[in-house]
Amino acid sequence: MSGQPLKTIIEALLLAADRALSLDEIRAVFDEEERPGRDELREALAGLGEDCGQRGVELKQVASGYRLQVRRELAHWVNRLWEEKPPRYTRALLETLALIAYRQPATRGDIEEVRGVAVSTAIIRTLLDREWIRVAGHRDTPGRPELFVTTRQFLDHFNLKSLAELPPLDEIGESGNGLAADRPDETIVELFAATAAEAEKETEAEVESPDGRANDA
Amino acid sequence: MSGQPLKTIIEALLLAADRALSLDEIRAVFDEEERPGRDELREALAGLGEDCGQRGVELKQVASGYRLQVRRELAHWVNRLWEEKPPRYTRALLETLALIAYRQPATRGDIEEVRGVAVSTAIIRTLLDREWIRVAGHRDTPGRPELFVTTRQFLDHFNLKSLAELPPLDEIGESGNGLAADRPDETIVELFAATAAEAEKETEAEVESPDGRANDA
Amino acid sequence: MPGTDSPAPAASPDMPPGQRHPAIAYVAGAAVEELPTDLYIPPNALEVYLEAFEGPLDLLLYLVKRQNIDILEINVAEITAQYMAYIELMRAGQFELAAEYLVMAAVLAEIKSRILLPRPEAAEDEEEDPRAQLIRRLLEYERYKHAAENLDGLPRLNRELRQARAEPPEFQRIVPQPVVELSDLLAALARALREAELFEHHHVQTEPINPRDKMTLLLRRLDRQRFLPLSAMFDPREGRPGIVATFLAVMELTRNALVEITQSEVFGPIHLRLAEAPLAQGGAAP
Repeated sequence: MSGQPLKTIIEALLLAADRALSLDEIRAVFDEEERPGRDELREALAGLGEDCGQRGVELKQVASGYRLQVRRELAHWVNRLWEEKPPRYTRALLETLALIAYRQPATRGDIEEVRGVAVSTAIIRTLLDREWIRVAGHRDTPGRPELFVTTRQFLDHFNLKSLAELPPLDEIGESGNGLAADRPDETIVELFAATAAEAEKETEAEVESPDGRANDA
Repeated sequence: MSGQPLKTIIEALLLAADRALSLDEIRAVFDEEERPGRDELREALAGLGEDCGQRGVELKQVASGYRLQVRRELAHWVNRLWEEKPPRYTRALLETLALIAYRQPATRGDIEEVRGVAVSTAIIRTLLDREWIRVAGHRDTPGRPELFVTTRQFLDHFNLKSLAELPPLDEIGESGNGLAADRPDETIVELFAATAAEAEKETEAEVESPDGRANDA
Repeated sequence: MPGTDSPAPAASPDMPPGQRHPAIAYVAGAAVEELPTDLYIPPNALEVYLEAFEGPLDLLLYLVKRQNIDILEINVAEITAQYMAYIELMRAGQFELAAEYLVMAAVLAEIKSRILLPRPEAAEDEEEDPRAQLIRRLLEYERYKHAAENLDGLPRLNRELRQARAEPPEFQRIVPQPVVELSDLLAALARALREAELFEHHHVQTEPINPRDKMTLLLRRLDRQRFLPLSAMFDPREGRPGIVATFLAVMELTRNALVEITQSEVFGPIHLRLAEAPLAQGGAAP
């Protein structure tokens, strides 16, 4: 039954076990007449540890015994195995975002007027969290509603240099519909780009943008 | 983020994943700019397989991809880690499974015709529960009986890459009376492998798989 | 009889050597001097014994093998006799199990009778040897019996093989942000605008719509149809004020537990129906 190097058997045991194994647990798998002594076993374990040098795993002694574990340096790739699928945004969120992009600055009321339904707070929250929109000010009407504009992160995500690169409205949808075919009003856009740039500089100080790019469109 | 040999990363992935990984699943963990090509990956896998030579594990390609597994020569010691014996399957179950594997797609009637006894519902249930077989459709005969085929999980479990690796069927009769010894009809097998792959993708689409990646070997 | 001209097989190893009795039978030309001892099974052990067989073909195969004769040379008469002895014993015990065996016994008996009947020479060629079909089935069964054994012999996960695994590094949950394409955004906008347009185009001045009237109307419709999609309640000709009024009416009816709102799945259509036991509240009667 033997003929296998002790080191090889130990490696197999540790890789099959899915938990740390103590010296005694390892010894218990051997038939009595071939059971290695504890010192012999420790020696073989040391040898196995050395063999691991260039490999993806390392031998580690923990409280309950020995185990082979994936090197920490490889966590970057390994964790990707369990990366979750990106969630999908709802149709309502995309419509809200699109309306803000084309009609900015826009209040919730402006969006509701087009969509015919209330804009949920969750949608606005998500868009703010994603840093695709921000509050640029308040409209001077009763209730002083918040005015939303899109951000540079929004442009980056959609690979746009500026809002002027958004396709004109009349090219959207099969029904070249009655609404004025317009790009977002350029003057307003510029106005807001200016204040946006300022605001974003502030934001950057607080929240490091994920890719760290700080260039302006 | 790089600087780790590809082979080492792959080893870490296969050991952490606790299941077979397809080429595409392995590629998906790399950032786009450092993602290896399929050939490069295959080469690294071959290298990893060679490295295993003297070790307790071997690299094996099965139906759903590559996995590192403890060599069977070491089962004597490794199995001692578990109290309970590996499950044994009854002859009735194995004969039923063999008939489905070699004759697929097969109905209960097909199996009963060869075995001369009714196929117990419990056996079909067990095979479906283990995901070794699945219903691929219905035969267009009265009663529209279910057509059973084997799955990728079946191949994985039996250490096979494809149905073509099944042991060949006996020559019929020692006196070799005409019927050629054959593997399952390759065209049919391929046809079903294709639909199986599709069906499995569908399943993945419906039941969100935990890692969310559709895998192809 | 066809097939008898093949070479005689070796004598059964089960036969005790040295004992020479007058032959009690000839099997494929070889003298059988003693009944194979392994054929007698005590009746109370039979049930267990038969369960060791995977069916009538398996038993038949066993009997044929026990006689140690070529499967292609089955002496149907002999085998039938042995087979029937098993069935006889079994009948006492498990009838359900016996059914498939009885069918096989009937097949054997039929073959036997056809062999016994003299046949005209001419018919010989046309008619298949009555044993041929049985032999084919036995051979076919034997093939898959071996295939099952081969399958069982393959190294298997969690028997000879174990998935190798190592402790993964500390896990950090990564949830990527949704990716949105510009086209998704434009499609959404187009949709929103198209729907808005539907409202705008019918900007006809209408009588102010009263939610109270709407409530009565809704109840009447629901009373007639029991179950209606919410979308069916809206009348686009009434424009936004109408939709708002309808919506308010639905909310009011729900609040008063006169109407139930159901949605079978997320984003699925919303349906309305009359509440199971409408409370007698004023103004709600259709």
